[in-house]
Amino acid sequence: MSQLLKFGLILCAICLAATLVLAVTYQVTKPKIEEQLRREEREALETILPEADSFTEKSVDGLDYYEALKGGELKGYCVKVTGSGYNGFIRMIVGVNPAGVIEGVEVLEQQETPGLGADINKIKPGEKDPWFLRQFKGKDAATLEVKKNIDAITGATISSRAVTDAVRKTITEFLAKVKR
Amino acid sequence: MMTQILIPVVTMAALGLTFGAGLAYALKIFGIEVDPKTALIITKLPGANCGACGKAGCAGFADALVKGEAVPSGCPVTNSEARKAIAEILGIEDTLKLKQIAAVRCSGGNKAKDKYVYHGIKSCRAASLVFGGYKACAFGCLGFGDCVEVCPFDAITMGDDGLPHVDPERCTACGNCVKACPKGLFTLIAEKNVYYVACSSTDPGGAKAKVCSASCIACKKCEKACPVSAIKVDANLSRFDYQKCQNIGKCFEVCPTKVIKKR
Amino acid sequence: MKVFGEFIKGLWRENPTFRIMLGLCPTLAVSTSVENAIGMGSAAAFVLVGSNIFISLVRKIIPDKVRIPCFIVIIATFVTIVELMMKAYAPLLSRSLGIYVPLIVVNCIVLGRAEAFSSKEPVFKSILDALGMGLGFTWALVMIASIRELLGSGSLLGFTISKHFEPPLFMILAPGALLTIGLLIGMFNHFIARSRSRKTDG
Amino acid sequence: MDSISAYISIIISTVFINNFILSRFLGLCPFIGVSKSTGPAVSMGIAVTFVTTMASILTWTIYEFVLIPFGLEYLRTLTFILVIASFVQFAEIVIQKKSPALYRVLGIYLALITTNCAVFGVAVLNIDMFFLHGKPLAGSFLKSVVQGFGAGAGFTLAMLLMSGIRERLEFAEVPRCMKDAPITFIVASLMSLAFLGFSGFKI
Repeated sequence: MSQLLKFGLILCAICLAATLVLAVTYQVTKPKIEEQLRREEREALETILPEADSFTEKSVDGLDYYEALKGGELKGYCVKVTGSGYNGFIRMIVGVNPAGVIEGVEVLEQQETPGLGADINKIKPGEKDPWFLRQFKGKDAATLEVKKNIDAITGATISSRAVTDAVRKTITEFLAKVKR
Repeated sequence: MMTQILIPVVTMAALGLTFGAGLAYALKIFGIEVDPKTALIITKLPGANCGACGKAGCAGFADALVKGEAVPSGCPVTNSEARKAIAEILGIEDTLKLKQIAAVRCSGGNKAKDKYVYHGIKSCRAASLVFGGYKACAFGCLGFGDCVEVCPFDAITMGDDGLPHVDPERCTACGNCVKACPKGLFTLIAEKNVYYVACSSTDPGGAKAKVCSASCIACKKCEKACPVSAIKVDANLSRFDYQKCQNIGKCFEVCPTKVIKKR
Repeated sequence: MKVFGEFIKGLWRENPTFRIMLGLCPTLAVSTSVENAIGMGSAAAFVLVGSNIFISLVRKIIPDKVRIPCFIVIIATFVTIVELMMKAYAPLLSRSLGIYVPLIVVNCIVLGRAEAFSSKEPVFKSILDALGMGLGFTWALVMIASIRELLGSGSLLGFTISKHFEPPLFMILAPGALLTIGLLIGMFNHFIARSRSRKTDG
Repeated sequence: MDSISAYISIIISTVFINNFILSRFLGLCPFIGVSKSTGPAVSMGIAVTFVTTMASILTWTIYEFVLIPFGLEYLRTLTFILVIASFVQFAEIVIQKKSPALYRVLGIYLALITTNCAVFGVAVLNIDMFFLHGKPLAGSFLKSVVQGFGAGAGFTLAMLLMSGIRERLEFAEVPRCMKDAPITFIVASLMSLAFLGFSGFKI
């Protein structure tokens, strides 16, 4: 019996000490991590709808979004969209004005293959924003289709299609819900 | 704040306890003894099971050491003290290479027919430039003794059967003969492997038999006879798998053209 | 001098990536840019040093049979610390290294050194060894990353060297990585062999 | 329940499209070390497949029923590696006793697997791909198990191909400094180039 106890206690003691250290580090870093996430999201909102000055967080049927207001008047919505890409989920924020035209798309997080899928975020030398996401601006959400009005990234059709389909589906669904 | 720390610590401690106790319990029921020498060596080995020695982890490498199939320096990760310690346990000095001896993979010589009469320079390298040598078998030994000259320990002597013979005592496996032979007939085989195939022609069996009476005609008798399937005919030539071969010698007895030689 | 040797060997003679060939998974996956390489190298070095210290401290009291789970828990603790720190203070790096940060825990170098070295050596020597290995791993990583980034995306540390040179994407992807490390190890063997033969002939 | 095609597509994608060794870069140390000849390579592959499948089951359940309820997702790395190490140690002891023959073929590789990136990699990937904001997607458990099995199968396939080639490599004329490991890397690079051909489509 003693060996049974000895092993159990040793492993238990080490796990106990380890988790103690980790729990403390987690408590210390948790606020910082959340702050980072909020900062990124805020930056994304500002780049999509620069003219709006305040964003109120809302959600309808599980779809959370921000209402962008300028001096109290509704300028548009920023919807959180998640597409399933090549290596995992792609988290985006899509700005759309009440008429259903896309104002802009920003990718918050993606795990796509560097050099291929990750190029959805690539900014060509000399330009300011990723060319792939710029295509979405000014287009009606319902008509977004790869090869029709969105040309895909060479060698990364899956990621391009994942972004386009996710934006089309979620935005049209969102607009229908908000209108009601 | 306190509960935020208490919950993870308690759950993880519980997990640790169950796994520790579980392992101990399993050990009690299923525990078996490992032979002491291997166990002793395993403690000296890094235990990283990284596979860099090609064996399956340190336990595999320790078994190979005890069986003499591997050398302490086969594990790149250990430092020199550990290697000396292992060498002591095994009772061998820490040789860098397992003792190997050269072997001639051809038993043609005078038994192989000639393609044409050759009056050129008496050296294998020169002869093999003229249409691959005067022997009808393109793989066969040309018998001009380049290997004999190049061997610094004169362990190779040219027999009257037109073939080089290697003296196991003198050969230090320096590899000069392997480089010198234009037909690539020499290979270095571990000393403990007693049998080897003295032919390297991959022509079809029938064609070989026409040009040389002592060639491997790929009859597969050796492959069928070997109890540990350590010999296999591949591309018309039987080849040894020295990891499996245990020097039983069935193949040696059964080979019709006596191409499998015993050292 | 001998103790200093422990540190030096990790950099050249027993370089983890080129000589012992451990820790290949992160080496190939993350060396697409020098910045990632430095990030991963330093994270791995931190984990290596931290876990080696604790393992050599605690090595006497752990019975042999339950040795691997205990060592791994210590290593995992340091990896999670690095993971949390990176998410909090270097979010960009943590996102580009992706799942390869938690993978340091199964990085063969860390457990390899823990088992081969620090579970048998006193604390001071195992710190030196860990530092040597960590630095060796980092400079190997940076070397591979600089080649791959230069050829694969025409830039170094993020600054595009030349705009019109159409970089072969192949170098950024998996085949390029394997090819680079293959050639580098070949070159490494050649240097080591030549320096060894010069020593014996000389 | 998802139709069978969803699971088949996962298997095909883990074995061919995202082969764990050649395109995801997980499990390279044994891939270079143990693929010298086909025998050990296949045994290693089988051992890895067995462990990745079991690991997927164990880690998914622990994540779902222990980590999420208590909100300990950040402890994921610690718990997963503890579970895998203990399971491998446990499996090794049981197999060693129950069937020494199987142990001689399979068991000695089990020790190698604790430090194998593929096993831990698949456990983490299961969570990343089949959990969204802490809630499992439809059929997430079965998908994880199938992905675990697919990862092992992909690993075995790559090991088999590599060991076949390396056995032929013994007879090839390779410059001395490129012998053994460097040439293996270059061969692996060509193989992964071939596997890139699969990366174009998604089923």
